[in-house]
Amino acid sequence: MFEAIAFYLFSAITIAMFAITVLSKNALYSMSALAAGMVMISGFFFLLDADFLGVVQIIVYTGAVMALYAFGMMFFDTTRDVKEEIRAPKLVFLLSGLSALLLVIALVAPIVSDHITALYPMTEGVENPQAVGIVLFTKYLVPFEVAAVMLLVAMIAGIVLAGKKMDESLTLKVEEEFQEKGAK
Amino acid sequence: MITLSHYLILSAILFCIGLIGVYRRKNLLLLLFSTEILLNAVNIGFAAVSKFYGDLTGQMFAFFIIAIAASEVAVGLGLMIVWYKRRGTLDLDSMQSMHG
Amino acid sequence: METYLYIALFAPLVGSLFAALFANRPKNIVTGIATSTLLFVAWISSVVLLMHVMHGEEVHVKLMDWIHAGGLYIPFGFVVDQVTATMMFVVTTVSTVVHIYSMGYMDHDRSFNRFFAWLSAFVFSMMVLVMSDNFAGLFIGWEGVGLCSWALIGFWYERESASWAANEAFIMNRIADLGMLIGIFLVYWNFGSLQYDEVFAQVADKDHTLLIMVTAFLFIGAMGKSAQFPLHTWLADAMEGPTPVSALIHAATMVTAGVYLVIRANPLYSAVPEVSYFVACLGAFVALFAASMALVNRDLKRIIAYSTLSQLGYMFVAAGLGAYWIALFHLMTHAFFKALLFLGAGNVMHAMDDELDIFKMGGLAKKMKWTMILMTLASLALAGIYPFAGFFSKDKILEAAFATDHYVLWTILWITAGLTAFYSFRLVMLVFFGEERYKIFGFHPHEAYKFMLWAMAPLAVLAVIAGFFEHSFMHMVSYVLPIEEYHVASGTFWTLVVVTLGIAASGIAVAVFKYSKGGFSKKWEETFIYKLLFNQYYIPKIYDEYICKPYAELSRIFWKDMDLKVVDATVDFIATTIYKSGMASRVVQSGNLSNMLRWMGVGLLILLLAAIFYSPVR
Amino acid sequence: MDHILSVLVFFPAIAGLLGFVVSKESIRAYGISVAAIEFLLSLWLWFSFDGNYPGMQFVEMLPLIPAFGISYYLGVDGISLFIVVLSTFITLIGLIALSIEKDIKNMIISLLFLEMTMVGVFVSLDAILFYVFWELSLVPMLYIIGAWGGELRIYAAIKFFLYTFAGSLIMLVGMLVMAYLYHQATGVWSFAITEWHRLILPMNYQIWLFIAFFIGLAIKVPMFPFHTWLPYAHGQAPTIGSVILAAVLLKMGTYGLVRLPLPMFPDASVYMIYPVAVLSLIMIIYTAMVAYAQKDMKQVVAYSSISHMGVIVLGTFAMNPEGIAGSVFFMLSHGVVSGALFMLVGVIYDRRHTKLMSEFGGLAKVMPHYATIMGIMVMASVGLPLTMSFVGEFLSLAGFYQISHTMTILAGTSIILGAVYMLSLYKKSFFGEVVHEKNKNLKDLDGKESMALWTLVLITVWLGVYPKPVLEPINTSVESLVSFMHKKAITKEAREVIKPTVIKREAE
Amino acid sequence: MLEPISVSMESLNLGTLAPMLVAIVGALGILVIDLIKKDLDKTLYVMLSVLILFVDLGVVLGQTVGQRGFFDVMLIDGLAILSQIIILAASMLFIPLALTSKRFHEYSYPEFFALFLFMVAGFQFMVASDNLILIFVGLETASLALYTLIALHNREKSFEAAVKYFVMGALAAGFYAMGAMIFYALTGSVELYKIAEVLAADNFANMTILLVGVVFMIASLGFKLSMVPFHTWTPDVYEGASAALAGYMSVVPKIAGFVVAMRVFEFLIHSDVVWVRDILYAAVVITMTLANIIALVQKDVKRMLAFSSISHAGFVMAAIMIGTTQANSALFLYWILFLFTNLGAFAMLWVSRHKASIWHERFDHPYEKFSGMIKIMPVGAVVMALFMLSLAGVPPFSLFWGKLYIMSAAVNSDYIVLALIMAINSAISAYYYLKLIVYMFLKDPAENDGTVYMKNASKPLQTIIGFSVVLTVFAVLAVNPMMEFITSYVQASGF
Repeated sequence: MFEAIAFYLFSAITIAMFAITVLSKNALYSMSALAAGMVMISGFFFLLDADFLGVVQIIVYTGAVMALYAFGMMFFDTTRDVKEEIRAPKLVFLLSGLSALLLVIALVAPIVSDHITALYPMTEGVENPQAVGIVLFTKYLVPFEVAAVMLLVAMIAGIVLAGKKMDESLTLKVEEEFQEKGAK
Repeated sequence: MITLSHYLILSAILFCIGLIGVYRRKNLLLLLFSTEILLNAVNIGFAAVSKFYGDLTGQMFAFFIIAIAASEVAVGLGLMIVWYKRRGTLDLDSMQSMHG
Repeated sequence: METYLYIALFAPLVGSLFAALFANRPKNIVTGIATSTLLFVAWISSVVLLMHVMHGEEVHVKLMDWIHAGGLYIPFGFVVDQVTATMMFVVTTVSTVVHIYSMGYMDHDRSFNRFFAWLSAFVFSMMVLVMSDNFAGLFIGWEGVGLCSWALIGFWYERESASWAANEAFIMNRIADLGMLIGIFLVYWNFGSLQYDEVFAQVADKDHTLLIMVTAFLFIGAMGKSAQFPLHTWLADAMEGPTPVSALIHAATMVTAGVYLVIRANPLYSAVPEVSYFVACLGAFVALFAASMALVNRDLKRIIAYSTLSQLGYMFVAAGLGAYWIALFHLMTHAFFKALLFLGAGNVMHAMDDELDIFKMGGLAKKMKWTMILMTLASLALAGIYPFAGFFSKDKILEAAFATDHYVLWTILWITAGLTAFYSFRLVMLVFFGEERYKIFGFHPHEAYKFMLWAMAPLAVLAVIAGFFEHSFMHMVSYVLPIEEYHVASGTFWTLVVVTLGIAASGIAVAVFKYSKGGFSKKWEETFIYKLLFNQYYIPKIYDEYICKPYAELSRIFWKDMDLKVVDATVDFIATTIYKSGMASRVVQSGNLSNMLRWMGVGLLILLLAAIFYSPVR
Repeated sequence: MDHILSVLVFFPAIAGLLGFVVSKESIRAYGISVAAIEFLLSLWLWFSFDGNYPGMQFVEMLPLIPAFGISYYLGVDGISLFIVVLSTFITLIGLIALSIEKDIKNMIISLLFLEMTMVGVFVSLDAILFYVFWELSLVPMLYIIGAWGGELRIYAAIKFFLYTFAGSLIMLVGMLVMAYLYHQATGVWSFAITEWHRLILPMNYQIWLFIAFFIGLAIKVPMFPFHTWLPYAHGQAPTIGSVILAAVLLKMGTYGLVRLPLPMFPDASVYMIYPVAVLSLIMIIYTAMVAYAQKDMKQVVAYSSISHMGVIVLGTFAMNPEGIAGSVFFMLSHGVVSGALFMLVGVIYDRRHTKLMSEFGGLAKVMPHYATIMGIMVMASVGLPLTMSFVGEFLSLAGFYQISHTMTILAGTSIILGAVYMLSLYKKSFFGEVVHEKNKNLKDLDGKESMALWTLVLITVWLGVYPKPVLEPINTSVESLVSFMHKKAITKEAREVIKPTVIKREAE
Repeated sequence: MLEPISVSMESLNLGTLAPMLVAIVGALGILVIDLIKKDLDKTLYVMLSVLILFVDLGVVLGQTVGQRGFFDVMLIDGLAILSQIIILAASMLFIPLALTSKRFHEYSYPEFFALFLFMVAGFQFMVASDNLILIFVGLETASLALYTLIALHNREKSFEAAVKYFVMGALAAGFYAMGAMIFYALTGSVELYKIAEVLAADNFANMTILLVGVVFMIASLGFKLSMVPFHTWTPDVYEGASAALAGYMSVVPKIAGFVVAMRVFEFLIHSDVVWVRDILYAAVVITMTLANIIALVQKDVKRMLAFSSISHAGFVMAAIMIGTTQANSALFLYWILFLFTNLGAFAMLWVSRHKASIWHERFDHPYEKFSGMIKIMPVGAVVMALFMLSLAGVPPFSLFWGKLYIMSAAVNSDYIVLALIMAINSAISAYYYLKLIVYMFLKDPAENDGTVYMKNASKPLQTIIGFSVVLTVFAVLAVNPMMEFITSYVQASGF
């Protein structure tokens, strides 16, 4: 019962928040709603016994990502209303509405299967973070490391792209000395 | 009783809200918000399946998706910054020099 | 004998090639002399061969292989039998005369050398035509004479009319040649060979329908060369060529090739009386038809040309009735007197600066006595007056028609005989006698070179005496041709002779009488009949209106409206459609990120729709 | 010499590569020498060829992609031998008569590459190798048309390339299907044409494959209604381009017909005789009429080419030795004659820079020598006996007469219609008075032109009078081909229609 | 409570990870070198990268087929090895294109080379696993690096390209995640072999949901493989990126995508899920055709090549749809041949790159630029023409053999209509390749200075071009050994 109430409540809030995020003209509302939605999602994670995920969600999303976005918003000066010329809005809703409808139609049917076996079962009595840790550092060690590389890549990318060196483009420079120096 | 389908449908609906944003938004930053929604929607699904099958893999996947989302934000912001420095706007309509 | 055969065959070729070497050079009398000499050599060889085969010998040689593919085997084989020898004799005789004559006639022509090259080439082709021992060889000569005829009709190519006439002749002949070609194919596929002897040997075993087709198609070929209706128009137009050419090609030799073909293929034709009868009927029709046109024509050479046509009709009647030897005989005599007639006409033209309208002449007898005599002789022979050559041969044809109970044919031919006599002497009268109209037009006629006249002499002699060789001739050709004895009661026979001679004489009489008095009144020219005849039954006009022009128009339509606007345009349309659809598809590539994302959405939606609603049987 | 075919194929290509080094001034001499050597090589091939052996000779086989059955497989028989000789010969003659000054080096190098592809097509016995050369021949030709052509040259060049390319791709699919079927039947991959010949297929396969091959080949021939690229290509190409296009490239199509679909699909070929014959007839009559309507001399010759190719196709589908041997021979004669005609038109174009008949008239007076050769070639084109064309045309038509009488009669109109347009061409440009002032002082043929042209005339007449040395090897191979087809045919109709020689020639 | 987990080193099979480790360590090394000493020349980094990739390649070649490692996350089968070889070879050939005579912004960053190596590692992970998670992470690593590399070219168009690519990539990532989630929901697994097992055991009971999952997979992989209508980024990104990188993009990410697509779709096709085959059939045809017809109307050679690469990708996708061993082998053969031809073509563009837009205000390589090239620079024109002919599929140049094999594979599986469509598309595509040849050979030059086409050339670049010319022309000799090699690997991995 509790689960149902929580589910519907969270669902309603999440949907509303995300709807605000995508529909609001005000960037600030948008971002706040997004952050709120993210928090709600972590609520789902707790509801689904994925405590670790819930924590990560809050820390990474609501903490790091949202901070980045906030910083971005200040940088881009989009705190005011954003002017967007939305062409053919009906098409947008048609596309996504229809997609949603079709997805719902498909997913309403329950999944029937007798052959699903949990590869990494949740063991009774083991805390979720502990279980996650075990799986993550055994089975998913490689992806985990690759994810680290990915984050490194993202970091380098962010630094390089946002760096000062990008302000002056060597690609566009057509100075004489360039060509002389570059000539064979 | 909340079944797996409930969660999956919720996930689908949230995903489609994200899609609305992706299709609709003209501001690059807000567009990135929408892509976050997409990934988050999927995460709910993973967590739910994980719970109903009693399998941790889904949570793993969700975890990695969060990592991916974070990385994307970093790169995306970097790109936005260079773009903004050059053009002073994040409007997609200002970005049509290549077409045809 | 083979040597003689090869000499007769190749001497003209050698002469032709020799002359051709100088073709583009200024006049060189040597070419004339050389070709004439070589032809004389060929003539001697022909005479020798004629003597040789006179008593039933035959010379058959194979020079080399020509075509061999699959079951088709064609050698260059030559046969000299009695028919061939006769033809060779006629051809070499007339051509030698014409060559010598031409040296004078073409004296002032820029392209003197070229003329002799072609003339000799023609003789060579004609020799191939008559000497070949198979249908394919015949066809070589057949086309060869066509080519030479084309070149010689269009000899004075600066003249539009000449080159037009040349093309007309060639194309008309080609139409007929197609028939001939088909005939040859039929022969090959059904007889398995193209050799005369092999083919004729099998005639008896073959299906009648097949034989009808073979003979019919072959006869189509003959109709073209011999200018039978409806392919006759070219012959009159061919008079654009130099007169010696008309004498040689369009009177004496080439046009008789059709007759030769029928004679040569007599085993085939005798086996199918239907076709033969048709041949005879057509011949009779053409005889009358052509003679009627000759009645009113004002053109010196055309009149003679129509008369040739008419005489060819006679020959076909004979051939069609199975009297092949008579046809051949008439072919021979006709060659002599008609060539003579043409050469005489050549003299007149020379004298009149190439004027051809006989109404602008008159009284030329005074200035050109010898020519007048020669032409009158020839006309008498043509008219069939005893004892000239024409009498014997023509009379034989009439007799054959009568004897085989073809009275209608006989009547037609009989009437034609009268007409022939009339127009011949109309011509003689208008040219040589009566008022000297040429003075009005400021001509200064003069007699031709002496040697030209001497050159004509042999023909004159032959035109007079050839008829007396009738029996020896018949005897000779009886080795190869069926000789039918016509049993006509002696009385009837003499009656026929008298009747025929009578109508000829009365034709002459009318002509002489009328034209010595200034001719018919102008009123005649207003009548429908006159106009019809004068315009050659409007046939050239019909051809022009209903064949040439539609053909040209259709060609233009095919090109402009079909090829360019339909076929090619379709191809281009496909190309431009693809290109344009490329242009149209560029909307996908608007460059706007929002749109690009939406396209992805569209893709997703379509796939989802497919996933849910399209479910093929697994 | 075991590898004479390889030498023949690659000699010009290597010479072409080396030609980049030769200086511009001497390149013409270089080109002519190379072509002459190549021609002599091909003559050597001819003389060492055994005319009485019907099968493939000088065979070379080298696996190229053994896993997929593709090999470097060369060989000649009587059918291909003379087309090879024709290719080398026409290239030589074309080079001798070449009058282009602009970018002469590129021209000669492209011609040498073109020669490689032409020889390559005719000696390939592997379908893929055949296809390689077939497609490759488009490239130098594209360049020749496009770089030295007339005003619409680029349009014409692209049209030529794309049209043929599209068609041959369909043929490629056919080849792949064929290879697959061969694989199914034998378990081995092979693209060897000789191997494919041995494969007996059910009727429906045969028909579809026949169509696939036929489309590719028909565009090259070019069959109506795929012919429209040709007038453009000819109209725009420089003289040498037209000469080679007409003389050799078109033959690839008809040669392909003899080599590929006929022995591979005898039943389908028989089944398709009538459709093909109808197309050929349209080609013969319709294009002859279109030719008559042309105002441009070269277009007349171009359309006449199409018309004659119709007869060749018809002869090919006669399904008897007479017709096929005739059509192979006609390919050669058409090569020589139409090549000469294009060269002749080129001569006048070089002098006046126009090809419109209305611009001429009375040329016989100013250029008698030229007019003479033109006359001979016109007559050869018309198919006068004792010229090469007659032998081919006669045999083709004679052969097809066995299939259909009516159609042969219709096809025979080509001798009439051919005369109509050719003579009217001759009359319009050569007869009459010299009207145009510019024409009064035209120079007659110069040395190299008359040398090239007289050679062609001599060949035309020589092979018209004595075709035996060429016709006999062709006949030997064709007879064996036809009896092979007869043996292979599965349907009764096909067995009836395909007629191997039964009437044996008399003993010599 | 939990049992202690003991894992033996052997069971981890660390060797499976070695190639990627080489690349990652190499990349880190480059970063370290940069930290130690600034302002080192790009030549050092280029050569270092080549060497690292060489070592990487050596390690890949040393692997044996059919291993799994790291709790079965890594999968080294034939496909993995083959595709890694292609990826590494292509990377080794493309990275020296940085050695231009002119200076371009991106090469002034040591990070460029580090990112490049990370990207390679990402692609390697993508192909060497059948775990959807690792595939995803690898894919993102590579993609994020690639976006950055594009942007580093540092001009407005490259930013625009990077942003477009990035945003669409983010959407595609969402699709991928959704697809993976549905697979997981259906089978409780994210490992493809396991998914296949479960689905087969269930006898495909939940077909509709499965198809929805497949839809998302098609959409995300379709984005990577630039299938219509997920292809819209391709031309813009190619145009915005430097020619060298564009060429690289046309080859490497695609082969990685193909391998993933093969792994994802092949078992479905083999289990006779007709839907997948039909949809792929349609997608292949539309992709080939649409890209071709749009390419017809392009004014810029690079953009044309972008569309052409879409079309080629469509062509090759057909192999996945056909799904036989021959088809899959043909795919790799095609892509190797395509690699060399495209390398040459893009290198030619790269060599002739000007900084100033002297030809066209927007395009670097409009067709007009090349008009009359044969007269100014005959060798260059001939070389470029060879590449164009090869792309058009004119025999005997390299791509013809690829086309031959794929079409043959289609024919052999009774897809004759498909083969015909391919043939017709090849014919259409010939037009736009020909257009360049027409400009180069048949038009008069606009510029008389021959060096204009070689402004950016340097010895290494010329060497690379020469190398690809040789391979393009004499491909026929290499086809058989290559085919045998490929087939053995493909067969060994059961595809």
